[in-house]
This record gives sequence, C-alpha cells and structure tokens, in this order.
Amino acid sequence: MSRRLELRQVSKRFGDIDVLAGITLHVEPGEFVSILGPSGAGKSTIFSLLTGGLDGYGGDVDFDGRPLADARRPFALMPQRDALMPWRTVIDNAALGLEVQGMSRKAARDEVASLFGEFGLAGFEHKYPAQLSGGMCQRAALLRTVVQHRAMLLLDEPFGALDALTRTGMQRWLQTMWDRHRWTVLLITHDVREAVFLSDRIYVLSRRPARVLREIAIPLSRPRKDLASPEASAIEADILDTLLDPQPAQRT
Amino acid sequence: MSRRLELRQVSKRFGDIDVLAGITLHVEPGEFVSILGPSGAGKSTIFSLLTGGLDGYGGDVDFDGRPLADARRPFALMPQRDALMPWRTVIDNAALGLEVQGMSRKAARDEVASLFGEFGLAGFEHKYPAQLSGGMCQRAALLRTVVQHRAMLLLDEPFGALDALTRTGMQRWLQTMWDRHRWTVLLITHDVREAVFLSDRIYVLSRRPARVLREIAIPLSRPRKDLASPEASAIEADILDTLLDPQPAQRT
Amino acid sequence: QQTVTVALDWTPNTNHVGLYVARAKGFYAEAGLDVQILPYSDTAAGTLIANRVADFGILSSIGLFTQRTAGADLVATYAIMQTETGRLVFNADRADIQSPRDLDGLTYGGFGSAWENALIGTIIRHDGGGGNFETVTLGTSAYEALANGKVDFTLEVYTWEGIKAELDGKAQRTFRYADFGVPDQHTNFIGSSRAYLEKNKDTATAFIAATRRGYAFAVEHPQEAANILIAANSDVLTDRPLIEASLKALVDGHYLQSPTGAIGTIDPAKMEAIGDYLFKAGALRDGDGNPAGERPDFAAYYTNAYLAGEK
Amino acid sequence: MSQPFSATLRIAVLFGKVGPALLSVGTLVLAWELYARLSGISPTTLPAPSRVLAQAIQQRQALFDNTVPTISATLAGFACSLAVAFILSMLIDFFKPLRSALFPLFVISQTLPLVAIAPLIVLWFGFGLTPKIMLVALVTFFPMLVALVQGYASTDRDISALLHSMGASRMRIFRLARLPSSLPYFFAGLRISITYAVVGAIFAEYAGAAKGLGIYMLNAKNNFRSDLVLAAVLVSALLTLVLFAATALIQRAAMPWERLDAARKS
Amino acid sequence: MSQPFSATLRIAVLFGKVGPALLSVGTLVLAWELYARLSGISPTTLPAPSRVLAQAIQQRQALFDNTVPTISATLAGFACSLAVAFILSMLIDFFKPLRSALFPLFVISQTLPLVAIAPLIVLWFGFGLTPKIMLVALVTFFPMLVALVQGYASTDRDISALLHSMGASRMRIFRLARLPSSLPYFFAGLRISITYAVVGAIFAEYAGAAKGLGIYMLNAKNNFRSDLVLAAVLVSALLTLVLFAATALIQRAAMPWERLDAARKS
Ligand SMILES: Nc1ncnc2c1ncn2[C@@H]1O[C@H](COP(=O)(O)OP(=O)(O)OP(=O)(O)O)[C@@H](O)[C@H]1O
Ligand SMILES: Nc1ncnc2c1ncn2[C@@H]1O[C@H](COP(=O)(O)OP(=O)(O)OP(=O)(O)O)[C@@H](O)[C@H]1O
Ligand SMILES: Cc1ncc(C[n+]2csc(CCO)c2C)c(N)n1
Ligand SMILES: [Mg+2]
Ligand SMILES: [Mg+2]
Repeated sequence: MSRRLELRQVSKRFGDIDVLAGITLHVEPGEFVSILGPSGAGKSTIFSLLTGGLDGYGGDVDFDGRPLADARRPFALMPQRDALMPWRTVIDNAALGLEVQGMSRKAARDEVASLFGEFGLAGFEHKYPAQLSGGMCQRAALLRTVVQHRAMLLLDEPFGALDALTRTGMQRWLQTMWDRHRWTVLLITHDVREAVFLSDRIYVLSRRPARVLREIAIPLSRPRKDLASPEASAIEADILDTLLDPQPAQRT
Repeated sequence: MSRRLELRQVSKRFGDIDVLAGITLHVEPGEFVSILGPSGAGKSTIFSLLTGGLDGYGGDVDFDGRPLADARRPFALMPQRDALMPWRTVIDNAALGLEVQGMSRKAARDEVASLFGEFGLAGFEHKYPAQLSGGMCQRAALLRTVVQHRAMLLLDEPFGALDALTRTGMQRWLQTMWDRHRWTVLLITHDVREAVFLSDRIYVLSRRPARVLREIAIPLSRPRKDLASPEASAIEADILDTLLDPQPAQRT
Repeated sequence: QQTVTVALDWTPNTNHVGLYVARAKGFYAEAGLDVQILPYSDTAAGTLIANRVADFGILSSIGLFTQRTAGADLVATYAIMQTETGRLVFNADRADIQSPRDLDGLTYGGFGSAWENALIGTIIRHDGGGGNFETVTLGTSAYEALANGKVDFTLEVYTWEGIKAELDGKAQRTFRYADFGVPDQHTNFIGSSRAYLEKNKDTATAFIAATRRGYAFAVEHPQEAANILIAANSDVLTDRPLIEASLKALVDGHYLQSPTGAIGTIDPAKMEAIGDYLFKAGALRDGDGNPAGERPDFAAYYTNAYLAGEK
Repeated sequence: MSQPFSATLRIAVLFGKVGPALLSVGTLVLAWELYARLSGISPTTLPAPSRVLAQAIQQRQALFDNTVPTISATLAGFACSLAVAFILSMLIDFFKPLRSALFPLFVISQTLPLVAIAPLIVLWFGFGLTPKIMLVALVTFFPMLVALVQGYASTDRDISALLHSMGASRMRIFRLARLPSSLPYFFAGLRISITYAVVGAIFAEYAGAAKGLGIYMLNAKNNFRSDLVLAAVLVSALLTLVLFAATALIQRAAMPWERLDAARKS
Repeated sequence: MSQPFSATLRIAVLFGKVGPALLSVGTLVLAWELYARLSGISPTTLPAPSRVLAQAIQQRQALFDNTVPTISATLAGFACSLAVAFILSMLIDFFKPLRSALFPLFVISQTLPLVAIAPLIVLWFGFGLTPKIMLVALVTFFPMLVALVQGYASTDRDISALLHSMGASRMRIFRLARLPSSLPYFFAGLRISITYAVVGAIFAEYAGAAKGLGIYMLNAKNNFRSDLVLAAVLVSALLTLVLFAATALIQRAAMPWERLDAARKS
C-alpha cells in the first residue's frame, strides 16, 4: 500500500520571506500524525498548500502515490478556530461542505442530521453558533469536516481557542471518535500534550523558515485514558526541551 | 503571624444570578495559591471584590488579621490578558501603577527602568506593546504589577492568551522570579498543569454559583524543573477528574 | 456719524446702483451717515426689516404688499423703479406662443410665490385663455431652464436677464404685464419699519435723500455709475458690458426716473391700483394665511415723507 | 441576563429608555412654546409649536400631497443608490484595481457642494423624478459603497479559506461568506444614509420640482409662512425617524443571529 | 513586510496606488472637455474644464479672497463643534442618563433640512461669523459626539478594572484610559465630519454673508457665469481634500502606535 500523503522537500516563500524551507513528511492511511511548531512557523501554510489555497511552491507532494492534482481535493479541512458561519444554523453549517459539493440543501441536511447524536449536538440542530458553548462549536466544526467523506482530514489547531479545561475534554472526545472511525488525520497544534495524547507520530518544526527538527513515534497503547502516564510525560518533556529555547522568545 | 488574606463564606449576586455561593479560602504570607475553576465560574469576580471593583457582597474578608478596608488597597492586580495600554510605551505602561500612586512620570520611569533586565525586557523600554511578542507583553504586565510594591499580587490568568508553547516558557520564568522574590500570590487559572506547577496550594471551584470543591496542597519540592514528574502528573490527573464532568459541558 | 444698515433683495446688481454711488461719492458721509450694505441672504429683506435686523432694505412690491398685509411692520419709503421691470418671457422660436392665451397647458418655471400664479392667470384670462398652466418651482434656475427648453416660459427682470439675453443674441419674446390687465407698479422699493422710522426720523430722511442723490447721479452719469458699481463689487460683477447695458436700459427706459422726472417718488395711484389688484386676486392674506377680509388701507403701506424736498 | 421579564418590568425598562428622551424633547418644546408666547416675538419669525401643530393639522391634505413625492424620490433614489452600490461593490470585490480607480471619484463627489450641483442636475435631467433620484443617490451612494466594501473585507479569512478548500468558486464564496459578512456594515451604512436620503430629496426639490416637501417649504417661505415651513420640517423629521426605525426593524428580521450575539454578550 | 523599500520600488508602489486614480479622474475630465467642445453646448450651461481652469486662474485673487472666510467659518465652526461635543461627551460619559435624554435631540437635529433652518438662523444670530459657525457646528456636532461616546465605550474593560484596582479616580481613569481609547473613533468621525463642515459652511453663506465660496457661487450664477460657479466648486472640493489629508496627517502624528499595529498586522 502506498503512502496516503507524502511531502518531499516542500518549500514556500512569501515575497522576501522564506516560510517553508524543505519540509519532508508523510502520513500512512489510517494514521494520526501531528505537526508541532512555534507560532508563525508556517504550519497553516502547509495546509494552504495542500488545499490549493496557494500557488507556486518548491518540492513534491504525492497523494496515494500520485502527484497531488489540484482538482482532486482529497482533503477535508478544519481551519484554525471553528470558522462556523454565525449566520447559519448549526445544521446548515455542518452541511456546508456537502452543499458546496453540489448537494441540495435538503439532502445535505438529511445526511448530516443523523450524525448529531454521535457528536453530542442532538437538539441543537437549529440553533445558531452563538447559542453554543465553545466546545460544542468545535464539535460542530469537526462534524462539518468529517461529513465531507474525504480521504484525509486536515485539522488546524482545532482546540486552540478553547480554555484549558474544555480543551482537555475535547481531546478525550476526539480520541474516542478517532478510535471509532479511524480517519487518516494530519493535525496541527502547538500544544505538546495534545500532540502526544492523540498522535501515532509527531513532526516537530523549527521556527520560521520551518524545517522538520524531529520526527517522533508515540508508542503508547490506545485508548490513552491516562493523560499523565510517566511514559507520556517523558516524551512530552523531551519535546518541550527541543522546542523551548534556553532564552524565552524575544519576538513572535 | 496572622494570615495575609482570609475569605469566609463570601457570596455575591449579580441581579438574579448567584455567582459566588460562600467562598472560604486563605493565603499565608509568601505563599503561592491558585484558584482553578471552569470558565464563568466567578473567579475574576473574587478579584473584583478584593480590589474594590464591586460593592455589596456577603461574608467576611480579612487582610493581615483586620477587615479589608477599601482604602488600604493592599493588592496589585494583573488582569486577565495583559491590559497594556497600546498608546503607552512599555516603560510608561510598567510605570502606570506608580504614576497613579502619585509619583511623577519621571521618578516612576526611573524606578521601573532598573527592573527591565531582570524581566527580560532590556532594550524594549521605548517600544509600544504592539512591537512586542505575546510573552514579552505578559512580562511587561507582570513588571507593572510587582513594581507597585503591594503586600500581595493578584494574577488573573496571566498566560491565558498565550499559545501553549510560549505559555510553558512563561510559567518556567514566573517560577524562577517567584523563587527569587517570594511574593505573596493568588493566581487564577483554568490550566490545571499551570496550577500544579506553580502553587503551594490550589482551590478548585465548582461551576457557577462557585463553591470551593477541593483544597489541594502541592507537596512537590522547588524548583520544579521537571514539568512532567510522575507525582505532578498524578495530582493533575486527580484534579482533572474532579473538574471534567463525565459528559462534556453542554453550555458555557 | 449715524450707522444705517441696508438689506439687499438679491445679488448686488444695477437695481442697487444708487446705494453704491451714494456711498462711493460721499453723499452718505456728507449726510453724517455710515451706511452698511448687508450681504444678500436667503432671508427676505422684509423679514430682516420687520425683525429689526436691518434698518432699511430693498423690498419687492409683492413682498411689501403680502408681508405688510400679514402683519409685518413694513413701510415703503422710496420707489427705486418708476415702472414695472418684470416681463413674462419665452423663447422666440416658439411659434405656438403668439399671445398669452397660448400659454394655457404649458409649463411655467417659477420662484415659489403665490402671487405669480395670480399674475399669470390674470394675464392669460385677460387674453381670453383659461389660465390653466403647469408650475414647476425652480428657485433661481428658472432662467437657465428656459434657455434649456425645460420650461416653456418664466418671469424675468427685463433690465437684467433680458439685457443679458440681448447681449448674448438669444432670441426671446416677452409679454408686458401692463398690456394684459395688470396695473403698472413700482417693482422695487427701499423700505423700513414704522418702528425704526418713528425713532430715527432725521436719520431716515438723511438716508433717503442721500440715496436719491445717488440714483439721480446714476441717471445723469450712467458710465461713471457703472464704474462705481463694478468697483464696489469687483468679485461679483465680472461682466462689464452687461452692467453698462443694463444701466443704460434702466435710464433710457425711464425706470429710475419717470418721463415726468420723478426719482424715488411713490405714486399713490399706482399703489392703490396694484393693491386693489392683489386684493382681488386673493394674493393678500392675513397672518393666519386666510385671505384678507376687507380691503386694507394701502396708504399706510408707503410714505413719501422722507424724500428730500417734500417736508 | 436572559431571564424572562415580567410585563411590568418590561414597561419599566422601556420607560427607563424612552423616559429621558420624552423628557428632554418635551422640555425643549415647552420652552419654545413659552418663549414664543411670552417674548412677544412675531409668529412670522418664530411661531409657537402649538401653532405649527395646529397649522400642520389644518394643512394635512396639502402636507400629505407634498410628502408623497418626497417619499417616492427618497425611496426610488435610495433604491437606485443601493442597486448601483451593490453592483459596483461586487465588481470592486472581484477586481481590486477598480477600487483605487473609482474611490477618488466618489470621495470627490462627496466634496461637491450640493447647492451648486443640484441646479445643474435639474437643468440636465428636468423636473421629473430623475434628478431627485440622482441627487438622493449622489448623497447616499458613497456611504453605502464604503459600507459594503468594508463589509466584504470583514469576512473571516478562515471561512474563506475553508470554502476555498471545499472547492467553492469565487462567486460561491462571495455569496456564501462575503455577502452575509457584510450585513452588519450594510445596515450601519443604511442607517446613516437614510437620513441623508430625505434631506437630499428635499434639497433636490429646492432646485426644481412641481411638488414635494421641499417645494412646500420654499413656497411657505416665499409667502412668509414660517409656521408652514416648520410644519413641513416636522413632517420631514418624522419621515426620517420612521425610515430610521424601519431599517432597524429590517435589520432585526434579516439578521436573527445578531440578536443572540447581543443577548449572549450582556 | 517591513523590509526596506528601494526608492524605485517606493515610486512604483505609489504609482500603483495613485495611478488608477489619476487615470479615472483624467478620463472623466477629458470626456467632459471633449463633450463641451464637440457637442456645441453653450458654455453657460456646461463650460469645458479648460475654461473653468483658465477662469479660476484669472480670478485667483477673488477666489482666494472668498475662500478665506469659508475656511474661517469651517474651522471656527468645527472647533466649536469639537469643543462642545467633547464637553458633552464627557458629561454623558460621567452621567449616563444624559445620553438617553440628549441623543434623541441630536438625532432629530440631523433630520432637520438645513435649507429650511438656514434663513431662521440669520434672524437669530445676524450676519457675522456666528450663524455660519452655528450651522457648521450643527452638521458636524452629532457625528463627533457619537464618535467620542463610542470611542469611550470601546475602552478595554480590563484596563479600566486595572486602573480602578490601582485606586485611580473616575476622572483619572477617563484621562488615562477612556480618552486615549477614543482616538481611533475620534479620527474616523473627524474625517467624515470635515467633509460636511465645508459643505455646511458654504451652505451657511447662503443664509447671509458678504464673502465666501458660497456667496461667490451664488453671485457667479446670478451673473450667468457657470464657469466661475464651477471654479468655486473646484476650490471647495480641493479645500475638502486638503482638510481630509490634514486630518490623516494629524492622526498619524497623534497615534504613533497605530502605525505599528498596521505594520504588524500585514
Ligand atoms: N498569504 C500570505 N502572504 C504573506 N505572508 C504570509 C501569508 N500567509 C502566511 N504568511 C506568513 O507566513 C508565516 C507563517 O504563517 P502560518 O500561518 O503558516 O504560521 P503558523 O505556523 O500556522 O502559525 P500559528 O501557529 O500562529 O497559526 C507568518 O510569518 C505569516 O505572516
Ligand atoms: N458586572 C457584572 N454584572 C453582571 N454579571 C456579571 C458581572 N461580572 C461578572 N458577571 C457574571 O458573573 C459570572 C462570573 O464571571 P467571572 O468573570 O467572575 O468568571 P471567571 O470565572 O473569571 O470566568 P473566566 O474563566 O471565563 O474568566 C459570569 O456569568 C458573568 O457573566
Ligand atoms: C435683478 C434681479 N434678477 C432676478 C431676480 C429674481 N427674480 C425674483 S422674482 C422674478 C420675476 C420678476 O417678475 C425674478 C426674475 C431678482 N430678484 N432680481
Ligand atoms: Mg496557523
Ligand atoms: Mg475571569
């Protein structure tokens, strides 16, 4: 079986600024891979490249063994923060991807409606995002992402906007969902613990211009009920020391 | 020696809403105490009561053994987020508290200038907050707080607005600073790990109306270089289980 | 020196020549007066006088009769025009307009005073028409609208708009009001309020006398008067040929000085006739807007008492 | 504070909001009435509000007849302005250089004194509805265009990026994201513009019209009837306030989610 | 993008910004010139821009003499409006019920058609600078007041709470936090108001003035000089643009930190 996604020496500049400086990474089918890196490193830029939001980059990107053709759109993206439309009800937000794919609004609603229970949103179909808690918004955004039935999910800091307590709850929930559905996932985060808790493998990026500093396999057994096992803690401490300069950052 | 701060059965209502339902807690001189609780519980409300931002509450508040008289203002507050004034340079922001106390701007500047090195802000005296990274802004805000030479520091989620990586760096730095100065600190946070890492004792609050669910002493030795020691992890896991409902929150 | 303020009725123009001449020639100074010509404003001169914002002002005949009947404290003290300067005007190429009755059903570009409709209606009916025409109110652009063909006819001040058209070679034809049953009138007056006149009898007399000297000088020396007028309003009066031609028309047409030699004198017969006409046309209304019940005493509307020589 | 209100509480709150307004407006009107009556000022100069009201009622038919054309001009002009602003804002959104090309023209158009422009427009377009529509459009067009363009720009980048990743076309992204995002700006612009629209229409009538509140005012003024001038002013002020309230109602209906936002924030 | 620009790059960027503007304005003027020359339209109805410019230059002294009073009225009126708006905004900020009492009056004041109000103002205030200042203040006052009140309300609650915790008085909090917070709103309001200020001053002159651009326009029109009317329109448009640019410069100087913000966001 060929790799689901493979980036080889991918580089990207914005004007005078080098953002990506030769990124090489891959994701196997059914694998949960995370990208960890400082703010402004270029993590979201990688997703933009993959989803066709940018043109003109160096290096190769293969998907399922063939070069990534723009038109195939094999990815379902969950952008940083939830990106829910405040003017659409939750069900219409969740159905957005299907509507854009050409499905009628009615059919799209019917399809997503069946998933509301599993995502803990039953009864909130016709509420607006403003009527939901932060955690519920994140679940709605994830529902909108998975319902597109793409070959791979790209999750860009899905819980970055949540407070620490809610975030922990959502991480536990995501792990349960992934265990059940076994999506192929590439997750961006700068929460080390989140990466360790959820991933099969982690790529650690440097500050801009981003290079892959380390690739770390997480051999912990699943489900990872215990958030603070000694092994997990050790991996976490190790990664943190890689990331944190001896001097705290002087500029973002 | 009497307790520095003691709250006994403190309660507060806003209109029809009970926010604090009998909070009892205390802080010893030189102690680092944290308050942990869900968002909207009423944590910041406690600080508002202490700093005279609200009137009309139930229960008693003693400071150094005597009832808290409004005029004494024994607290230096660091509000949620950094609350730096974008229109003041860093040094003028840091000197704000001294200016309000009646010091001339020049004298206040001189006094704070000497501390810029220790707070990792040397050379940035005459920059505006917008020219600083998030972590530097937090340090400037903390500098503004400690320079007021109050008997006690009230820190309201000082690192809540930072990304996880920067936050970890700032937590390490704060521990170093506290080790050196031994301020009396009451810290609000909803980051369990942050509380465990920094505190001598932790109060865990319930959802609104806030009650004290648990009081937990952290017997870990200082300095706590290792963020992920097994003991720390165990305390953390314990607290998290207290806080996280079996079902994730339905509403904030 | 006594200060006297005068409010204008329009942009400074040849109608006002006597004021500027008297000032420039020192007639006012000789009479011990410091005359300030107030800037033209959107507020009618009659309103300014009645509210004691101005001592004197240029009043249109219609303004005098309507405002006075409605209760404003106004008295005409000097007739600038000895005869009507207004005309009903239309483009010469309008073959369909041969006499006023042809105006029925056409569009009039007007200025928004009630008496205009009475005036035009009278003219048309006098000529055997029905007096039905459309009115669009245009403020001050009626004249341009006529040139553009947007309206069929309007009213002009012959000695200003009419002369300009002649100079531009614009072919226009006019109807004189007096030819169609409208009594001739002194189109403009210099007027004041009874309150002012009673308190400042001597000043008022001196002012009217000096002003009359100004107009008399203009009648004698139109060229020099034109120079004075232009010099006093250099920003405004940029069209020298127009000023000169207009003054010439005012003099030659016996507007400023009647064929019998009267300058400034108010003719009681004319006042009674036009007053009568306006009353019958329903153009005179009381302060509440109801048509005046009985014929007002028009003799109280004017006085020649301040003209030099007479008392 | 999403607790249900009791009916009395509701009324109390409403009065708390409206009370001071009624008080101040009432005081002003009363002071004016007293001054007009006691100072002996002539009613031609400053008629008492009671007289203005009495005249307004007596002349209600004439006032009504003259209000209708003004409303037509206001609404038609505003509708045109909206339509053109909307089309241009879309073009600008799709083709950015248009913005730098057209905005200076619009800024300049706002600096032209209406008093000088209005007569010219009337001369070019006659006395029908056209010149009034043009003038109303002139005063309202630019604020609406700016509001729309700012509104589009306020679109959440994440939402755009998301739609792009889903394969949505530019047109689709415009319809699904940029257009709804512009609504709050649109309505803010609407509330400002509608005030100018009425004033603009009245102004246009001054430059030439057969009927309308502006003409009514002009006639009243030229016939030295200050009370009728003020009666027409009263009607025009009421008209503006009604249109103002209407836009607020339309906004509530068009943006149900905004009310929730507000409720949540409090 | 805070890299230093080379000089040529700077010029290229500037032209990229100004180019389309020049192009569109130029095209418009050219079209007008051609139409005026080729259509045979009379110069009284629509003079060619070249003629307007030539006359403007020839009459530069008169235009200048008439611009000075308009500028004085604009600036004096605007200054008064600012002063009163500032004082009232402070009172409202310290005593909230004033807001609900006064705002309806201000909203109503904006709905009054100036054309109807202007003649009354001369009666009350005479011919001096006063009525012009009043009218300019009337049109600019409300936008400035709203801007200031909104600006104060935009103050970061955390900053207020912090100052309160430090023991700062309400006056002190106002000065240290609320006032600086209002600056961006203040300047946004300023840019809108300054446009109205010029138009308002020109309008006010119709209500009675010896000199000024409005009077110049009126006189030129009554003397059948459309070209001079347009020359004065040109001057007034330029005046507005200059004042507009001046407020932008003042804002840059008064808010050095905002430039950094913008630089950082890009
Ligand atoms: N369209 C663009 N044009 C110019 N610069 C860009 C663009 N998009 C991103 N950048 C720059 O590229 C760098 C990387 O941005 P990116 O959003 O990929 O960072 P990130 O790693 O996702 O950061 P964060 O963790 O804060 O989301 C930043 O310096 C950003 O300013
Ligand atoms: N001045 C006030 N008037 C009315 N309600 C208030 C006021 N201040 C706070 N509240 C309410 O009291 C509750 C507690 O607010 P508080 O800010 O103390 O929560 P918190 O625990 O600090 O939350 P977070 O972690 O999100 O900062 C909230 O429901 C809030 O809406
Ligand atoms: C010099 C001079 N020209 C035009 C008018 C304006 N105007 C007012 S009423 C009317 C019609 C005359 O019967 C005209 C043309 C004026 N007042 N003075
Ligand atoms: Mg990112
Ligand atoms: Mg809080």
